[in-house]
Amino acid sequence: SAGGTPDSAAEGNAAVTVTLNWVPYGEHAPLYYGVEQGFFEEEGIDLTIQPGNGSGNTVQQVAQRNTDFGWSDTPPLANGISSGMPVRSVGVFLQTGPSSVEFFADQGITEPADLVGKTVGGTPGDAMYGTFPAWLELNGVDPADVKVVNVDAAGKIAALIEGKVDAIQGFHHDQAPTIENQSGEEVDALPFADFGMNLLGTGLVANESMIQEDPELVEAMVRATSRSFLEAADNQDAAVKAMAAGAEQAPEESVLSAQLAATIELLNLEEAPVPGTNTEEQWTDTLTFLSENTDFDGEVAPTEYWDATFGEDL
Amino acid sequence: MTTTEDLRADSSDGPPTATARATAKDTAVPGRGRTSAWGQAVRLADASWRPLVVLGLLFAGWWFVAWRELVPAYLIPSPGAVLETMVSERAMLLEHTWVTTVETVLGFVIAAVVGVATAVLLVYSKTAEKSLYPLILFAQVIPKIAIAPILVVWFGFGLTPKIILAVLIAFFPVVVSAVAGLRSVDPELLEMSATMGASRWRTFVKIRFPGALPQLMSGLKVAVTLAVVGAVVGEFVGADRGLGFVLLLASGNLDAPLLFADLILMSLIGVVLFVLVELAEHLLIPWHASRRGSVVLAAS
Amino acid sequence: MTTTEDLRADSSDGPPTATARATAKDTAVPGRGRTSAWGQAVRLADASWRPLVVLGLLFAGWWFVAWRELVPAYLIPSPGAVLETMVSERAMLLEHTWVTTVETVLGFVIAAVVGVATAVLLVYSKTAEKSLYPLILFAQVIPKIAIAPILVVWFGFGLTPKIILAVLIAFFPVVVSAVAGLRSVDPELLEMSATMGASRWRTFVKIRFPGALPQLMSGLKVAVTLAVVGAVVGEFVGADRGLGFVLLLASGNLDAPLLFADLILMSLIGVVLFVLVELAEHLLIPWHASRRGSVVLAAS
Amino acid sequence: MAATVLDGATTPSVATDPIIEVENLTMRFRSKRSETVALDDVSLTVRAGEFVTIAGPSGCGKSTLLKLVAGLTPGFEGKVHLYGAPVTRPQRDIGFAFQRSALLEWRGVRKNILLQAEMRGMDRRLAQRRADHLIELTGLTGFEKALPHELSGGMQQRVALCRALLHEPRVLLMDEPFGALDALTREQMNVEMNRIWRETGTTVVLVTHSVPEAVYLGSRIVVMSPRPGRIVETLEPGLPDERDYGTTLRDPRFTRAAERIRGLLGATHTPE
Amino acid sequence: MAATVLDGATTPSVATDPIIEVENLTMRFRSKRSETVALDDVSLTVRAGEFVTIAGPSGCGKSTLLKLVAGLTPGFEGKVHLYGAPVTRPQRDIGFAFQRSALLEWRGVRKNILLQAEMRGMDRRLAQRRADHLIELTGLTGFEKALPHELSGGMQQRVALCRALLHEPRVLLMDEPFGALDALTREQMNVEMNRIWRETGTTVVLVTHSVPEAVYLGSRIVVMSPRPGRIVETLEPGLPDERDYGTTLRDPRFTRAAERIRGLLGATHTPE
Ligand SMILES: Nc1ncnc2c1ncn2[C@@H]1O[C@H](COP(=O)(O)OP(=O)(O)OP(=O)(O)O)[C@@H](O)[C@H]1O
Ligand SMILES: Nc1ncnc2c1ncn2[C@@H]1O[C@H](COP(=O)(O)OP(=O)(O)OP(=O)(O)O)[C@@H](O)[C@H]1O
Ligand SMILES: [Mg+2]
Ligand SMILES: [Mg+2]
Repeated sequence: SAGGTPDSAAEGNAAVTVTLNWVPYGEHAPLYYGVEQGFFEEEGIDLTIQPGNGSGNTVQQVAQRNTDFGWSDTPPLANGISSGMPVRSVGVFLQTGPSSVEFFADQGITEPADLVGKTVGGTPGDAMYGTFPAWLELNGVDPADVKVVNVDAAGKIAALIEGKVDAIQGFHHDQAPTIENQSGEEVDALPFADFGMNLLGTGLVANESMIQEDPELVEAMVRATSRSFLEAADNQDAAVKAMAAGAEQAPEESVLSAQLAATIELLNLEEAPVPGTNTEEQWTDTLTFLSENTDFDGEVAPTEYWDATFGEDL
Repeated sequence: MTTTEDLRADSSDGPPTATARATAKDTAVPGRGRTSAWGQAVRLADASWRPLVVLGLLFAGWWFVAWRELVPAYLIPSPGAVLETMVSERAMLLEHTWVTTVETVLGFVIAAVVGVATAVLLVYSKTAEKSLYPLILFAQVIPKIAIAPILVVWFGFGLTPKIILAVLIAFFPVVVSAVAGLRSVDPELLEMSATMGASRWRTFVKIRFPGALPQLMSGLKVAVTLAVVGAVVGEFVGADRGLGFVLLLASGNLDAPLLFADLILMSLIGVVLFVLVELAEHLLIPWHASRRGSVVLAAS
Repeated sequence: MTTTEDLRADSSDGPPTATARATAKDTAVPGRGRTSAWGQAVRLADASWRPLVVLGLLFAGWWFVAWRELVPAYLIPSPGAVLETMVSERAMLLEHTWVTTVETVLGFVIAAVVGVATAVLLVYSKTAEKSLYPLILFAQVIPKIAIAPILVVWFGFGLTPKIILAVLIAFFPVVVSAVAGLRSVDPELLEMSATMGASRWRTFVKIRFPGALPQLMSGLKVAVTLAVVGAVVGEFVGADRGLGFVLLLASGNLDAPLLFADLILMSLIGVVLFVLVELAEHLLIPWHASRRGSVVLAAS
Repeated sequence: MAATVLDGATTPSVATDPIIEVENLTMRFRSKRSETVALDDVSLTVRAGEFVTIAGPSGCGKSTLLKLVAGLTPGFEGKVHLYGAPVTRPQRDIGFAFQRSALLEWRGVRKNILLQAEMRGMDRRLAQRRADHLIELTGLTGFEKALPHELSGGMQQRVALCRALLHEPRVLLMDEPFGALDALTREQMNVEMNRIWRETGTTVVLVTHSVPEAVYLGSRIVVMSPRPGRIVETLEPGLPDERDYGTTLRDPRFTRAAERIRGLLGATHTPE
Repeated sequence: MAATVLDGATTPSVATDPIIEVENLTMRFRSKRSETVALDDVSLTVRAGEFVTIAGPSGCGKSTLLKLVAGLTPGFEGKVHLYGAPVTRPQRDIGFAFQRSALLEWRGVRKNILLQAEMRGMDRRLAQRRADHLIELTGLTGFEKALPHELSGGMQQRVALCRALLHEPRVLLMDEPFGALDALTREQMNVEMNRIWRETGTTVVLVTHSVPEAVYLGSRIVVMSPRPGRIVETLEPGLPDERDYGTTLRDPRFTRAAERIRGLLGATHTPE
């Protein structure tokens, strides 16, 4: 049990697990901070944070009710729902998608056109892999001019540092600090969102039956999470400390704080002022883009994917 | 009268049919001993109806589960959907299947050759045994999924890392079974060979190796199924072709029909290669005691 | 005069030392036949120095590579760093090692029991063989990494899916080797047993099973190393404990020292369990031909 | 092929129940390569308490005949009955000594012998006492725990012999049980077999290559032809059941029978 | 222990080169359980062209002695020389017929025999011709392709015999090569062995349980005591090298030697 502080097991509190999209990295610091600060406890939630193995996997776990909540990226969630999984987003927190192309600064890449003739590492099956060609086209680059090689998630960073690839697809707020820390060299990224394609990012996912049976709990969860993000944004050092203490084998604190700082940027509180609140337009855009440019074959109907009720009162 | 099977299975109190069968045989049955094409077809049908029934049942169960929606379709898609995917994507799937098959076969062959060679070294040299065995064991116990990324970084995205993985994963069963086989040769046969002044090489080729074949074949059968896994894991980690790559795509997109189609093809490669090794076994060691029952003894 | 080893290795033209050794033996060496504690220690040292030297060399090579930075440290960290991690994180690592060990052992034991039982079924019943074999084969050839997520989805994050995976992965070598072993029993021994009116059960317990042990042990040795892999793969996919989980953490964070420490511990589990199975082999089948060389024959 | 009673002085075999009935038995071994006729139209009845010895050229089907009676070889033509019932499966109410010893290599001498008891669920104490007695009788004392590969050829054969005798079977089928023994041990074993036969009334069928052994032991001697094995002649020398070794070998009935058998086997010269 | 020349009429063994020299040979088998002294201070010299037969009780160490001479068993005390050189490893300039046939179960009769040629790299044509000749000689015609498990016990032994003879070795070590054969075949093989010995001048050491065989074949007969195996006596009956079977067996020298050996072995009664 990676996150629960022992004394939070107060009687009467609901034991709740949230399964992350990946092993803990800076993006998750607010959750640990919230646990440490007792934000969840105040909502009657005894939260356990569990590492995950990819967003798709996490969505499936939620669908099977092996876990109460999932922390998942939006495109895999959309795929899961369109293939029949009884899950909903109850609020996306990273409203700017973190998908990007990362590379060492000395590559001198500043725009998508610079990728022509380069080799880019990607992981088949993840969100970026499917949208990358469309994103290139959107920026006037013929996808055939960029060579994509396939590397699994764990091997991607090594492949980049080793020079096996010129750039990799990835979440820049997560990987860039890690790579910089490892290689000592500066890493730059072209976020897809900065070049014409913003897809919703990670957020909370719940099973439909959970939403029906215990909406109060879901609401409490969204509320506590939202508060945790807001508070963490203002107390980043404390949040990093909380995570370093609460998560087993978290990255180094320097990496964590870089990741957290980047995460806060992605909350995009201009469009929807509170973390966990989204607009229908954001959802429509994301779904439309997915359905036009990827294998996603679900309907473009935000309510099928997203339950807006929990973010409303934040 | 009582059949060989009965004895092989130690039936001390066999079924009452044994007598009936015996009587039937006593009243000379005409047409016995036919080795005609028809007879062969009958035998083949007799040998294969049970597996086919089992497969049929499996399929029916799957179909039923999907039909009654006992399990959500995103976990287990309907056979129809899978079949549809297989048909509509056949060109793509065939190409990837071919890639994985090539990797698997190459990996298996290398593992078999290197594995047997290593086993020979271990058996013939105490020094080699004591120094190499720990290394081999070490190479075996390291989870291959863990070192796959390192291999990709070192050997790039081509065929090499997949074959290396297939070899690494298939190697150990070959070594263990070959060592066991080479060791369990009747010492008297070795003595006999020694009095013939046979060189080590000749003793190996004519006595130890054929004697080790039954055990070696067990190891090869395990190895060939593992080689498939090795190739797929290699494709998992870094590839743009092969069934492992398709698997990643399918599972990333939560495309259950494609995923199942892919799994079925992987399994098919394994099954086909396994059956080929079994065929080789039948050709190479028809003499082995474990086979005698089916070859010898028949009264007219 | 010439040693048994020489014969076992078919030395038709052995090294010149053979004669020298023989002469040395002829001039009655005093103090032979000591089975003292000291003698045992000497023997143990003699048996283990080579593997230790090999390990030492490996370690030295690793250290050299890290020291000269031939390979970047995030790929291969220095032994010092790994050791440091092992020491500083020992409590955590120990706990996870324990978890994986329990999963592995449980999985292996179940695989061994179920595997042998299945093999018995296959050998004793033609029907079972023909209908079950395809199923077993099918279960084997499906890559476990591919079905691991499904298992986790079905059985949750607990111990169950890991053990199931360990069983699935370790099962096949047990079945194959047990079937081969049970089949290769000398038919004459079965005839002998039949004239004793032995029940199937007794024939199995007293003749077939002991006769199959040498081959079965080969299978178990392979199985035990695979069981580790099964458990780790299970942890990979859904767990918050165990070395597989730590591996995910470490590789996600590019924490190479932790990753290596983790790999070393996984390997250690495999090696230790393998050695335990080998010990069991020595205890169970000291009579086997493959062991004779080391037990018998010594002149004073 | 009717029994040639060489000497009418004693009526050796009383008309007791037939234990083994073999009628028009033919056995063919078929392989892809060839067909071997091991037995060709063999008929033989063994009555309770008889001691039948079988002599015949190597490869004539003696072992095959014994195995057929024991129900170990399927696929014959003709009739094989044991205790009045057709033989359709391995028979358990017998003791069988195989030509090759068929010992379990992982069991010591005593435990190999006791296998018989374990398989039959015999009383352990009794079996152990009998085993120890047989071990002494066959001169294996001191090797109770030796594994088969630590024994000489003759010692292995003696272990197999003890095993076949352990449960005092009503019918004993023995395939050259003394072939690997030296003259003295063989003689002792012969005397012992004769005693056991007389005292227990066991029905015995014994295959042997030694003509004196065949005559000394057998109340009836069956001589077989080369492959395809047929019964050439059945002799009843008419020797008394209790046979002192020295006296019997000088008995003219013995000498005559032995000579006749040698003649039938084609060994033209007197001592074997 | 000096050779007892029973009949001075012919001087059978000319003082040729010693081929096998065994001096003060002791062999102990040790296991965790016990120690078996298989051979105790045995000395024996076999000269070129001699035919030495060894008789002795089962388990006295005959097979062990043969294996020691062939260099197959390490760890003895004393001196064992072959062709004047100490035996420290398996010897190749010999032919060895094992007590158990030691056939390769995956090879047919002919290929089992030809193994000898393959292992030695003999001329293939020649070897095949010799193999076919031996197959005919031993009555295995028609079974050239039969696998060992399709053969009778005696047939297996004959295959092993052919294999040992194939390369016409200078020294033949034979461990009960005729034990599983019937009287007639054994007699034929004996005659054949005598002919081969005379014509090729091979040096032969042959272990047998048959006293007539020991005397008929041997130019010298070694009698051993029960375990621990010692040489009790060495006999030279002084029979002519060329021995007609019928005549020889009636020769008084033969009878005397056989009687003496039976006495030594403890078998008190006349025919085996
Ligand atoms: N399993 C088998 N398959 C094929 N042929 C066989 C088989 N068993 C025996 N035979 C053949 O049957 C014949 C008789 O064999 P069997 O063992 O009965 O002879 P035998 O009289 O016991 O000879 P021996 O005295 O040499 O032991 C032989 O020609 C042999 O080749
Ligand atoms: N490998 C071995 N380990 C232990 N003891 C052995 C071994 N080989 C032989 N012996 C013992 O040595 C003694 C002599 O055995 P050997 O085989 O030489 O007898 P033998 O004279 O050939 O007897 P037989 O006529 O019965 O074949 C026996 O007591 C036997 O138990
Ligand atoms: Mg026989
Ligand atoms: Mg012997």
